[in-house]
Amino acid sequence: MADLTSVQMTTYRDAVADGIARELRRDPTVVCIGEDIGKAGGVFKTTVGLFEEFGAGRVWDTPISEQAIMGAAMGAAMTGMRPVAEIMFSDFLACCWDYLANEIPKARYMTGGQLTVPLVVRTANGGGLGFGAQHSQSVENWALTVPGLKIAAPSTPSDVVGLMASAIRSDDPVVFFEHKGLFASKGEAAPPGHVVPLGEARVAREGSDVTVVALAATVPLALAAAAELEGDGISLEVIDLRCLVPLDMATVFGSLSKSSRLIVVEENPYQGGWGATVVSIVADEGFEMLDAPIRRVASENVPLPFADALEQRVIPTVDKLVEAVRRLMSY
Amino acid sequence: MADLTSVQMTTYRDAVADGIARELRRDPTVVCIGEDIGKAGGVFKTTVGLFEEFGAGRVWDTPISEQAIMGAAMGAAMTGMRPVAEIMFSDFLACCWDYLANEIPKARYMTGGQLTVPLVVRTANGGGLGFGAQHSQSVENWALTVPGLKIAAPSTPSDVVGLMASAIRSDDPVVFFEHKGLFASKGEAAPPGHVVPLGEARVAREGSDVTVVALAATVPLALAAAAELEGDGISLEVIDLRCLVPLDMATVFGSLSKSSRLIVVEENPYQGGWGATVVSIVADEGFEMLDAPIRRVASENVPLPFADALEQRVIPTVDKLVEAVRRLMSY
Amino acid sequence: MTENTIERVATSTLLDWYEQMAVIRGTEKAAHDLFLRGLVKGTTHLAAGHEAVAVGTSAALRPDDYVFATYRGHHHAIARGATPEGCLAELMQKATGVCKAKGGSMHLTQADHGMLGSYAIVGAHLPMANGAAWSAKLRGTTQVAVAFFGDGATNIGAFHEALNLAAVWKLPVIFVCENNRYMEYTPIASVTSVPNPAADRAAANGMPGVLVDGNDVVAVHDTMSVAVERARSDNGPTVVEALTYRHFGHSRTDPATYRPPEEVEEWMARDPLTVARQRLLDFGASREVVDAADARAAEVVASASRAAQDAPAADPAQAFTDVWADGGAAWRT
Amino acid sequence: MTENTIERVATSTLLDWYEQMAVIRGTEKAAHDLFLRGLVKGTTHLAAGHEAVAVGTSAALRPDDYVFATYRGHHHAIARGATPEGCLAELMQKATGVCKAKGGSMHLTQADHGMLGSYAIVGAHLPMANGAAWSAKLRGTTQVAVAFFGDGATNIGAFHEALNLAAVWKLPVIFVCENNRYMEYTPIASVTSVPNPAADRAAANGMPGVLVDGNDVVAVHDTMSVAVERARSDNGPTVVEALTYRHFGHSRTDPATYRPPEEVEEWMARDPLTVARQRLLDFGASREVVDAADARAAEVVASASRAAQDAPAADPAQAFTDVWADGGAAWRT
Ligand SMILES: Cc1ncc(C[n+]2csc(CCOP(=O)(O)OP(=O)(O)O)c2C)c(N)n1
Ligand SMILES: Cc1ncc(C[n+]2csc(CCOP(=O)(O)OP(=O)(O)O)c2C)c(N)n1
Ligand SMILES: [Mg+2]
Ligand SMILES: [Mg+2]
Repeated sequence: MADLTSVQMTTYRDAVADGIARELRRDPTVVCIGEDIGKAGGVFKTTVGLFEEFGAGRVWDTPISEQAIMGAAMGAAMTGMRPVAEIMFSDFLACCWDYLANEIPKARYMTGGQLTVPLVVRTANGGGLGFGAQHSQSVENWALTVPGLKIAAPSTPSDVVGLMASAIRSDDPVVFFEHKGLFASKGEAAPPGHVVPLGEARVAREGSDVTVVALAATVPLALAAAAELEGDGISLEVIDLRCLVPLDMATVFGSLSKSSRLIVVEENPYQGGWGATVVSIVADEGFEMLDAPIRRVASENVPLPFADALEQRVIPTVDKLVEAVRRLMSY
Repeated sequence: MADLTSVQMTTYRDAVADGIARELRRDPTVVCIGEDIGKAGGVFKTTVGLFEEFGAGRVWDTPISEQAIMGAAMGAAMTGMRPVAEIMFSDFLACCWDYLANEIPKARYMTGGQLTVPLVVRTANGGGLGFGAQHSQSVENWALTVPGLKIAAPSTPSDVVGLMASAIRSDDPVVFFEHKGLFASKGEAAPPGHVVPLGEARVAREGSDVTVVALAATVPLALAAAAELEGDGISLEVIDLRCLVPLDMATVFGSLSKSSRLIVVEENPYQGGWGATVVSIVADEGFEMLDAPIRRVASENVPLPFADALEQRVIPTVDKLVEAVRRLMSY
Repeated sequence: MTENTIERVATSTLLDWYEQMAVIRGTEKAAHDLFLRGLVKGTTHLAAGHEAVAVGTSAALRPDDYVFATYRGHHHAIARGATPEGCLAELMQKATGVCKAKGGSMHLTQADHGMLGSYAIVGAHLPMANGAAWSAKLRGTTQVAVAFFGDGATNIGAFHEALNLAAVWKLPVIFVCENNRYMEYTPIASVTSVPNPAADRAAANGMPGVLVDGNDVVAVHDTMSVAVERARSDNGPTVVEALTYRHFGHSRTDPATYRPPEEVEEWMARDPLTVARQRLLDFGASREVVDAADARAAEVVASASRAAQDAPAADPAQAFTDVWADGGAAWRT
Repeated sequence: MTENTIERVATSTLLDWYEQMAVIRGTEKAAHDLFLRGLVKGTTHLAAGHEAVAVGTSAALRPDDYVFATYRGHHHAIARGATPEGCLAELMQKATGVCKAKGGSMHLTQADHGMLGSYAIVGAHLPMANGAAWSAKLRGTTQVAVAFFGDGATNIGAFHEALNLAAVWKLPVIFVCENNRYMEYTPIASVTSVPNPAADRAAANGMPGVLVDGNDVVAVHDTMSVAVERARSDNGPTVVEALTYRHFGHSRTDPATYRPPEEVEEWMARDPLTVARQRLLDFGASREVVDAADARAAEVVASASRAAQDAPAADPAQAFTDVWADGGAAWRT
């Protein structure tokens, strides 16, 4: 067991500001842009302290103009800066989707490599908080439909810092999904200089019976299910993908070679969710490894309802995953 | 063989205008809106004749304001009209994505059923014509990520008419993908009163060895592959899904029960493509039907390049599908 | 104009507006209290302070006109006929909520009164209001549509697209900006290129832009009446910018410490209820008559709050209804 | 101002501009011819008729300034230093194309000359130009950024968002509208709420809006010089609306029959090359000197066209390069 006295704990929320601050200190070309991110410290308090430490020249408050934000970030990125743009709720990516779908990911390719767009789009993603249909979606699958974007979605405070470092230092555009439901969660603080490379999954818990592939808020969910199922003698291996692009299938296949059973647990709706892409790779390349059907525990194919009791019916829960594992084990 | 003298042929392009015109005639609440759709007859000539027959009161030219177009359609749809809105290239859905992702599909649900939004969004989709990265995408998978949208993507002129009728008469919002690569293609004209229900796949060719699931431009592609493979004694069953939502998995499973082998051929990029959702359903519910891995022939995970020779490397082709079938048959 | 107005509005009419504003204020306070007691979930954006815009506008509209509001829309829902009980029930996740507890505070809707929804993506509903106005024109009714929005919404693209199309098509629509000087926590002046974010942009789209005291229900009514008349007689759209102030923070988690105390004080002194009450007294209404209106409003709110609290919780099975017009949620065979 | 100008511009300078315009015109004609011969694929949007905007603006810029163009951007690419050969090769899908034949006509780019791309989604690049200007400000250079766009782009939301942010942040950016009176086939006047789609919207975002004769290279140069100076000296953005006309249809498939013949005639008479040629003669330049410039331009274009035709076809393997900054396209392990 770790020596708890020496381990510093922090929240996922504070880790966001910490991760950005470390890069602002390292590299003068890093600059932040977004709505209410300055003096106000961000609507989710994920940029607290940045304005005070780095000033108005590095932390820029904007009007409610998501297209202007993304365009400014893109233009600055191609001319020597490393902008970190905040889109407050990930649902609002829809208001500047052209930049994520058509401009940022294609600029390098369609100019034959002339342009480089090293920027990060940070956004608060996900449900479970009763914010309703337009403020609760998990939209990492939107980004997955677009070749040319890297996609990070950390589940722990130290991964927030480590992946933020990689994202900001990356010469490729990265969409960085911070899960609203995790902001208050705690974990070990990242040590100085902590960097987590993009595209390396993490085995969050070792196990042998079923491989559970998870991301962001479904990682703690899967760990809770694993703890519950331990009592039944069912051993889950929980993989935290951490990134969707690059996608670390090697780690998934490594696990599957032990377990032969796969469940993907994701907050995206089943239709068009990222889990489907993972499943389709396994159903092709991993077909012979499988002892059982592949299952997905995803959100239901309906908008996110406001009332908690309804929302719990729609998004993945520990109970739903436990039930899915039990059914799969009895296959 | 059909009596060719009595069969009237038409183009996919003309079928679009025909399909809309039939509904404009039937129902005075149907109204068209879009850029250059009036006197000019549309950039793809898919609204030719409508302005002349129905006048400026039914066919409305707009500024280049995709958000204003979608908002106007939505507001009109909730107040008694049945708007048919054109977004010229499907790539431009990114410029009004908020309406497709957050507004139109959720209005009914989040008001507890108070609002109804009976509108159609028509758009020219797909590649293969050398239009480059921002005018060639297949983005039906974007729509698939959003619960609350119905999705049609016809492959023949008569399906264009039949699905258009259903889409316009539907009380639910429908995104209607017209494939640019098919506009010049010919097929039987739709008989009077022709209606194809949303959510019913069509067996475009019967076969027994491999089930090929296709959509829009990949349907003729699959049929061409089937013709080529016939010589090798390989029999493909080609399913034209026609819609992604509602998704007719019954027809897919029906075919799979004969073939036990599945290939999905789609123009979406592999990452986040609609084929992944189909595969994930089969890898779960159809696991025991499978004799071989499930394969996807999809677009490569890169932006669409301009040069034909490069574009052919990126999008699905007959050769790629033939090769995939051969590999699967030798599994 | 204010002079004229004072003579034109009957005391009984103003008393009625006052009472409506008091009901809205009471409902907002109830929502706040219920939130503090843990009974209101999710987020809320209270409109206390904005009542005159809602009531003054509604008074200038016909029952069959359309309005579209934002996530800060309780006042518009109630002014257009949603009951305080239905609204509070929605906030408390009750089956009797106006949206069956599927929408929540940000999406209050009362479609059968022409209140066609509250939208939580800034700016998105302005083009929708165009659509409703276009539809009215197509159907040959003389209905008008109103879009309410904040000062912050004037910097988003949809605002510009909406104004241009409305002007080109001469739509019977009125764009009503509730300028409360702040987006969430950022002063609008710090991120906007013109002093009056809405009114100063009207000319760029060939329509009149009018400033109005948004805390004076009579001024709002009169200004809106002109704009409504213009729209209804097919003379096109108008931008109305109503200067107002919110009494609470942006949302339930915001103590609004970024606002200078003098500014808050100044605006609190111009509370729309205070302004209307004073005017009633000036008109010669007795204190008792006004107090009685307050009492009636308080009773309406109290009984609404009780009824909402007593109502049954939302049925989880409702998660799977209302996706499609057939009532269901089926997406595949 | 025109009077002054005529005295200020040296004949040799104007001759140089004339020759640049002639090269652009020749390249556009070559593109058209090569298309008719089936050698240019995909779509093209020729800028013949718009040359004065490109050349006049470039003449007012420093080599390290930034420009962003639309799908109708051949003229800007060439004016900023892309070679006719590189452009024609791109259109002909050759390996030597400026974008390795991965972009095509709509995406010509010459980043090493500050020509940071041609964008085919209307309006999207205006906010990007802000970004380049913001970056220049952050890095403390005195570079400016220019966004060129059509009249049609002024009705899209990104236009409004870009202008507002540019004004608020006082960015060194200039928004140059090439108003050629039409979107694709629809007259801009029929879908726009103000007569001058760009200039009339400048005031709504607190910046000057200037109209200029876009077929007069000298007028463009002078107007742009003022705007550039304003931007470079940290006095903020300007909207410049250049009135011009396209000689071909919207794109290669458009015969442009929707334009009244008198209108076409009138504008053809005001061809920017004709205007510049006349001015050169007025300045006292000899016909021979001007003809020699034409001949040089023709030779540049002819040899560019030959070289582009002779160049090797694009390598299909290039489909899998340049997605990521490492040069590759790997998305998974
Ligand atoms: C497109 C979009 N961007 C950002 C937000 C987050 N947001 C919600 S309310 C708000 C401030 C809006 O200010 P204003 O328009 O002045 O309205 P007010 O809240 O003051 O009534 C912001 C930024 C949003 N909902 N939608
Ligand atoms: C967002 C968007 N909507 C529509 C189009 C299709 N489109 C391409 S060019 C064009 C007309 C643009 O007109 P204008 O801005 O005046 O430029 P011009 O072509 O006249 O130079 C349109 C509608 C597009 N590319 N992007
Ligand atoms: Mg405000
Ligand atoms: Mg134009």
